[in-house]
Amino acid sequence: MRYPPMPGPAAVGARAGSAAEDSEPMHAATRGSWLMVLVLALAFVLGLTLTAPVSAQEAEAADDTAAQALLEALDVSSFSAKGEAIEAIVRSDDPRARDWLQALLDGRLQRTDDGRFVVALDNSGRQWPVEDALTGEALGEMSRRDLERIGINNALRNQLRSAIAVVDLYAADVGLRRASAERLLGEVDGDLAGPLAKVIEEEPDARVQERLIQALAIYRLEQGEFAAIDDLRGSLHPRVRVAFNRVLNSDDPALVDGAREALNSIEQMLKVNRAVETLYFGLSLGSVLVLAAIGLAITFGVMGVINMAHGELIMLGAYTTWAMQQLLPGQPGLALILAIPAGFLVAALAGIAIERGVIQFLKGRPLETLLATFGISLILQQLVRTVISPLNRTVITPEWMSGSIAINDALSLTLNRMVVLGFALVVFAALVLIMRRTRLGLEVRAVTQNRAMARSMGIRATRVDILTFALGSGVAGLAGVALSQLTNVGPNLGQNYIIDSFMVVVFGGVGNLWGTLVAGLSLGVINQVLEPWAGAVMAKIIVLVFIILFIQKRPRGLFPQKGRAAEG
Amino acid sequence: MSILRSLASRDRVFDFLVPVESPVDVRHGPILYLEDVTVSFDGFKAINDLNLTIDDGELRCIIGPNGAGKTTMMDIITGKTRPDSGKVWFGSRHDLLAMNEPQIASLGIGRKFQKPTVFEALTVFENLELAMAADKRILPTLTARMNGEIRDRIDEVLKTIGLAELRVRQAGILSHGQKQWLEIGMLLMQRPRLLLVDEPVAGMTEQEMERTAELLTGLAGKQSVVVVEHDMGFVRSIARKVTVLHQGSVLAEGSMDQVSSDPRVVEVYLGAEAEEEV
Amino acid sequence: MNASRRIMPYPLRSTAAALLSVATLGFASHAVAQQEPIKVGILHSLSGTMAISESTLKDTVEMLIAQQNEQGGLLGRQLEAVVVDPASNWPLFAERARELLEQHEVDVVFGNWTSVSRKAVLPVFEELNGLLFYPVQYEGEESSENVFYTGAAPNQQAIPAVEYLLNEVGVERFALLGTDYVYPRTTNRILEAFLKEEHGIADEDIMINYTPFGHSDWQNIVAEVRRFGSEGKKTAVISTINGDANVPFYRELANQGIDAADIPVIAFSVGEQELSGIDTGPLVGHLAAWNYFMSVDSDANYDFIDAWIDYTGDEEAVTNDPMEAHYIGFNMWAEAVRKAGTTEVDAVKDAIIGVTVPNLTGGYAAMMPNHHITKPVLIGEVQDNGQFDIVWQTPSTVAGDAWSDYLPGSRDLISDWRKPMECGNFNVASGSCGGSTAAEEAEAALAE
Amino acid sequence: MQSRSWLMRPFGERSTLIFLAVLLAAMALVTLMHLAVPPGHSLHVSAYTVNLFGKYLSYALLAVAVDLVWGYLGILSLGHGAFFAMGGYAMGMYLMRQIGDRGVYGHPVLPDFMVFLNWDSLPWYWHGFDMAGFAFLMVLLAPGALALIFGFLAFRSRVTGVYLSIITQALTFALMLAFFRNEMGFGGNNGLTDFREILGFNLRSSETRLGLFLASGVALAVGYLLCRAIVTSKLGRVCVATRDAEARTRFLGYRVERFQLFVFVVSAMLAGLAGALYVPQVGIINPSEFSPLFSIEIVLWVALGGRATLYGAVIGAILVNYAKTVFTGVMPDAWLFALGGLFVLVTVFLPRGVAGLLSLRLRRRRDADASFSAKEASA
Repeated sequence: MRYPPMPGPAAVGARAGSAAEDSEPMHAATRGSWLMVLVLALAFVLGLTLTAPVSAQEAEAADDTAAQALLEALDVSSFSAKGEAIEAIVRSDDPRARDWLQALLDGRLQRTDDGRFVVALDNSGRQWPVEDALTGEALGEMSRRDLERIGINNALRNQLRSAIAVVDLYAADVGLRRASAERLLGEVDGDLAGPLAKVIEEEPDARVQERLIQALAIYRLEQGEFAAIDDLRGSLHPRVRVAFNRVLNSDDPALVDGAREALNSIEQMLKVNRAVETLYFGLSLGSVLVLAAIGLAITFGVMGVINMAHGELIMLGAYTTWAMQQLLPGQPGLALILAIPAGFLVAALAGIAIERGVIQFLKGRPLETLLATFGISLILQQLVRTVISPLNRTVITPEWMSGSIAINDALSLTLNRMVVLGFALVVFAALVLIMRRTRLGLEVRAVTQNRAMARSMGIRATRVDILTFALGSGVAGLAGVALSQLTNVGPNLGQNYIIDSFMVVVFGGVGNLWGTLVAGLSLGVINQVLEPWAGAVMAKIIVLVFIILFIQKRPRGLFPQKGRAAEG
Repeated sequence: MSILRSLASRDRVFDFLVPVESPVDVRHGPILYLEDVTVSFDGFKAINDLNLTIDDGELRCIIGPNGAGKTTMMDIITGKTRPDSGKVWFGSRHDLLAMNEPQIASLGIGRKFQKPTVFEALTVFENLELAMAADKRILPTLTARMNGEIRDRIDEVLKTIGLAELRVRQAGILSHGQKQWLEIGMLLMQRPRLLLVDEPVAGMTEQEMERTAELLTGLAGKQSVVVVEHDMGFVRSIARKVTVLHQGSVLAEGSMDQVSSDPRVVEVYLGAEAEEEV
Repeated sequence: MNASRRIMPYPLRSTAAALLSVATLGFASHAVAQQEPIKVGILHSLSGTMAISESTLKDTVEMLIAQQNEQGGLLGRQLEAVVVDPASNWPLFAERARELLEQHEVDVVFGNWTSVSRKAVLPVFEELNGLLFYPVQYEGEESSENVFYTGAAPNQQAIPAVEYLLNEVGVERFALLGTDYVYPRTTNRILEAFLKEEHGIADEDIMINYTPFGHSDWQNIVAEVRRFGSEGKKTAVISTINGDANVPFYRELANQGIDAADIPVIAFSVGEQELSGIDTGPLVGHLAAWNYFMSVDSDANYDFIDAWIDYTGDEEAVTNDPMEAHYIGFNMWAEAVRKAGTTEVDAVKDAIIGVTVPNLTGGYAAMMPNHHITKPVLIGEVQDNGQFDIVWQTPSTVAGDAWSDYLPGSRDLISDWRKPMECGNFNVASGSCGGSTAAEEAEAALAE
Repeated sequence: MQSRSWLMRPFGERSTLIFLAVLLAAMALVTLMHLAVPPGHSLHVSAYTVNLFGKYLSYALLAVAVDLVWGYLGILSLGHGAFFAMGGYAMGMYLMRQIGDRGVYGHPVLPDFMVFLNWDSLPWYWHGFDMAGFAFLMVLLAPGALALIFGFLAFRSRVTGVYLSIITQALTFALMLAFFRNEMGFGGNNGLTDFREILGFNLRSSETRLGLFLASGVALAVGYLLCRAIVTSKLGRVCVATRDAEARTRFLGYRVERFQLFVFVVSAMLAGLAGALYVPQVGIINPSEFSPLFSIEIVLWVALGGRATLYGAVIGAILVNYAKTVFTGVMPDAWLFALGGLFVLVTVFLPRGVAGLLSLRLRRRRDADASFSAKEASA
């Protein structure tokens, strides 16, 4: 623990003083000192990689007590001391250095009670598989209670990342080299510039090379070298922009003009990016709306049932995802995939229960169904609160859904939302197919057109009702599965979407799936376009008012059902 | 923006700005006049440049197979449906296409629906009271009082439609035939210049039919009556002039004998029945 | 439910009394007085949206009462919890408060979480002269004779946290994100003034943004923050985002690749309990400022945690800052009652000022004349196990300031409930009790 | 369907007379037991309880307003909470201005929240609310105006049934979001609170609270009579006609949309009045009164009590809120179950509500009325 129980002010004051020193290494200014050290170390590591086999054994034989000492130095409370310890590790020519740094960075470097250092291979759960930090031999599982983590703070994280980056410049794996090149952008200083030039020449991978050239160019630009501008022109990376901005107040007019001209072109490209980004945000918000509303478009649009419990069906889907992840600990991805059918099933069953239990008694009394289903929604909410918990549940985002895809240095699209967007479109397509191509779809349309007639043609209307409602509810469940990746999984999840869903359906035109799609996406985009200048709340209000007015103009929405049936 | 426009046309907001309805002008002939009216739903032409003229005081029967556009025609006349093209004039002064249902109704065009629609939650008496021609703006309606004269008119109609002793019953519990009658009664209360009657005798017994026939023929002369009916027997019993609609336009027009001898009519419509009757 | 008693709500009786006076006699018991237990009112939402946060506080107070009773109660009398449920409905809070004070005649009330609920009950406590201990960090700008604020005032959380960012992390740009209600509004205005006046931060280096409760679509705002932070100056986000909105917010941060090391987020309303509902993986390294963390290393804390886990019977049960506030508040009240030798409100109010009790961070908390208490300020970094690693703390405890020095409206105000001043908003400039603006702005107003 | 003036008509109905009798008796009884019976006695009604009843009565008035549009016009408004809240805010603004310089900052004009949000002067729409007359007028006009604009648009474009319900919900939701914004100048989430006095009476004295209770009772009586007068008039019958067969009513020459608008606005004003009585009794108004959930709950009161009877609405409002007080006291977790269950059971098994349980007697009475009017008719 950092601090013993709090004594009088004086003592703490002293400690606060040391706290001030803790922050030393995090100031970029002081990076140089240890980067220089790095470079020396690198030369060695490089040497190692040249004569791998031999030196490997040497490394094996390397004195573990020294290594132990290096790690011991990490096990102190003061962050500045840790910073120095990290430098020491870098300085040491120990080939295991990188692994240690990485483990430290991931918080997997642990200390056992008997003073040995181990690396936890997986630090989720209570029992962790560990291996010895020095010998690398597997030590089986250890209880997390017997291990003490070597804690770090943000400053050290930065230091570690840079350190690892420099090491990785010489890594065999191109992926690592790319990562390190990204990292070094804007981090290059005098000590690194020299060796970097050499590395660039030898670098086989074009992308890494380009990055490193830019990284170096930024440094050269800061040194007031005009040629550097050409190496940086067209790059959208924020650090490049920062570098140019810094140059703007240099005293070399030529340089300033060059920088300004370069900046202008960058700004131009950024504008475009900004627009694309907003559009993407809009579409992804829209896709959420569509997902939430599409089930309603079926139950409300096709069956004319006002299902106020729709939101809670969504909630059920989300909770199913959570339950799945509980069942399959450590495999959030798989759990998520399985949650898709499961969520559909759970919600669909709940839907059937609702239809059989309540709605069938309220045929032709839409307003009453509204009230009854609202009651159901209250019950479902409270049920979740009492049975599971009033607290939000943790739903983990699997690796392949977190992070984002970089289109260019300034524009990157978040993965989870992209997946949701795709998912929404797939669900939509599936529904359209069901309605257009399947027997069920045909019967559904028949029943909605003219119940009596459909009956007389031998369609079992009740069965169709059940199936339709189950379908709509199931889709709500799917929406829940998707939403669990974007927002809270809690008892109030449904409430936050029910009104929006109704808005989308009504706006799009009841009984028209395409209407729902267009309405959802367009509302999403409108909202996101408004948000930057109107603010989140106003944007929402404006959209609502817009819909209210729109309904006055076209009571039947964007794509109304035409014809005699719809008259009067 | 529609709201602005509607706000601009203030007469829709304030009653006192509504121009005083002038009486129907029938000096030059017809009371109802449809010209080249066309309306289509999703491409299907329900009415196909229909031309129709009803003279003042005339009793006209309109027949035609299902989907001939009879009901749609009524919808157009009463302002429920807007045609895609064509003219609809009431007398020579009022362009019906420029008006909404209440305005048209207050001009004196009454309509009886195919499916009898009465106010089931209200009593027979109240149904008639609401139908009665009166100042139908808000405040007059709110402060309206009952007086002898009104009662007499309602009683009179109650007698005519033979529901006098059911006056305090809720309309909802009336038999189908009684509802038909009540609806006709409501028409009478409106004192309309033109009655549009859609299948008045559906679900009526023989005697009820006869009385309906008497009633309608009795009305003719004072008021103009347009009857849409399937029941050929009934039509024969009342009809002077018959119009046959087919696929949204007039197929034939004339006396019952004329039209029933018209080969085209026989083919599209009467054919089947003629054989039955033989 | 050990010491606590779920009482039949009074209206049941009195309606009965009013409408069918016969049936009521059975209920008359409450009037009968013998050696009655000391009644401790608990006014926390047990249902509705706030139940998430407040129900644990109810349990905390019940636990403290149970412990007190094991030690023989107070003044030889047992303590008895009177629990009512305001159901997260603000008007209902006022109603319930009145019920507690008027019908159940409780001697003290522990309760409320949201500012609005506190504002709703304030008039009731002042009218009926009750005692309220309010355990949540709040926006300040208030000092009532009948309320004791055991949570942090802005100068006990926000200001030190920002100083940490400035001095320790070297932050030069600040994005102030908050949910649109009074606490974030006031806090951010204080911070804005503080940053500009004390540290000469320029306007363009401060970004302020408000979002509605439960806001779930953070794409635009996070993107804005990303741009705001990519201007070359070290940037930090100061988050007063409330409850449910946090999960999607942190998710979006992580997905848009904003890392604690690049743009740290320091939160004032995210504690252990909130984290228990979040996948903390992406949050590691982000900060929170509180006066207590479950990870605090002190015997008092360990005892408290053990007691709490025993009481709830849940191995995973977490403790948080407002719980500590109740712990302190309860002990202060008990101490004051002993000092005064009675539970009589006015006596306790006088006795409690200056009372000092141990807090859970190994130090001591003292009740100040302005009804606020002294607290240490801790900065913690989120760990992937949902706990906080304490990375910094104020050298000594900080006394709560009811009236911020950084708001024009309250600069000249002080609060001192000791005799002779006995004023919650004494204006040192005009030397009169009754608000900052009374004197000078009167003319201005009349001039309008 | 009598020949006397429409305003007098309700006094000819037995149900109305019974209702008034019960209401007045209850008011008198409570007053008596509050003042005459000494505290501590089992029959004493405390200020707290009086206050509670006052709240119920204002809710009852709100329910009557909703029943007027839902029961007789067939318009299921899910946004009546908005009108209620607007009336409440109008009253709240008046009460805020009454605080004067007794706020914590002692500013003679600006309410506290404006001072610490650094507003230098009063927003224009706050002017005039220091005058009781103007404020009380606003209590009616503000909701009335909103209803007029909204209703005008909705009815003339014939938005009906479910669509109308949904956009009324959107309306109140939008207003809730708007009032949460502090820029709006209505105190944001904290709303308006810390009221001191009304018309010079100290709001923190039990006498004033009794006064407010009685005022609510009177308002309920008057509101009930007004609604009764409307529904028993010919206009009332036009409303029922519209509810059951809108198209038919049009063909009879009635401008249906105007009748709908008229009744809708009247109802909104009553709701506003209810809100204005509610606020001083609970001592706070904040945007949560705009929440769609509250609006739907109101509808439940009416459904439970029985649609299209008016007195059913009153019964429903008092029953549900009383149950709420009890439940949230004894078993908080069960409350939402109970409420939700009520929604389902009432709509499925009790479509005509509590009033429907007395249906037999009801029908007899209706026939009685009818034959009565018939007698008149034939007379």
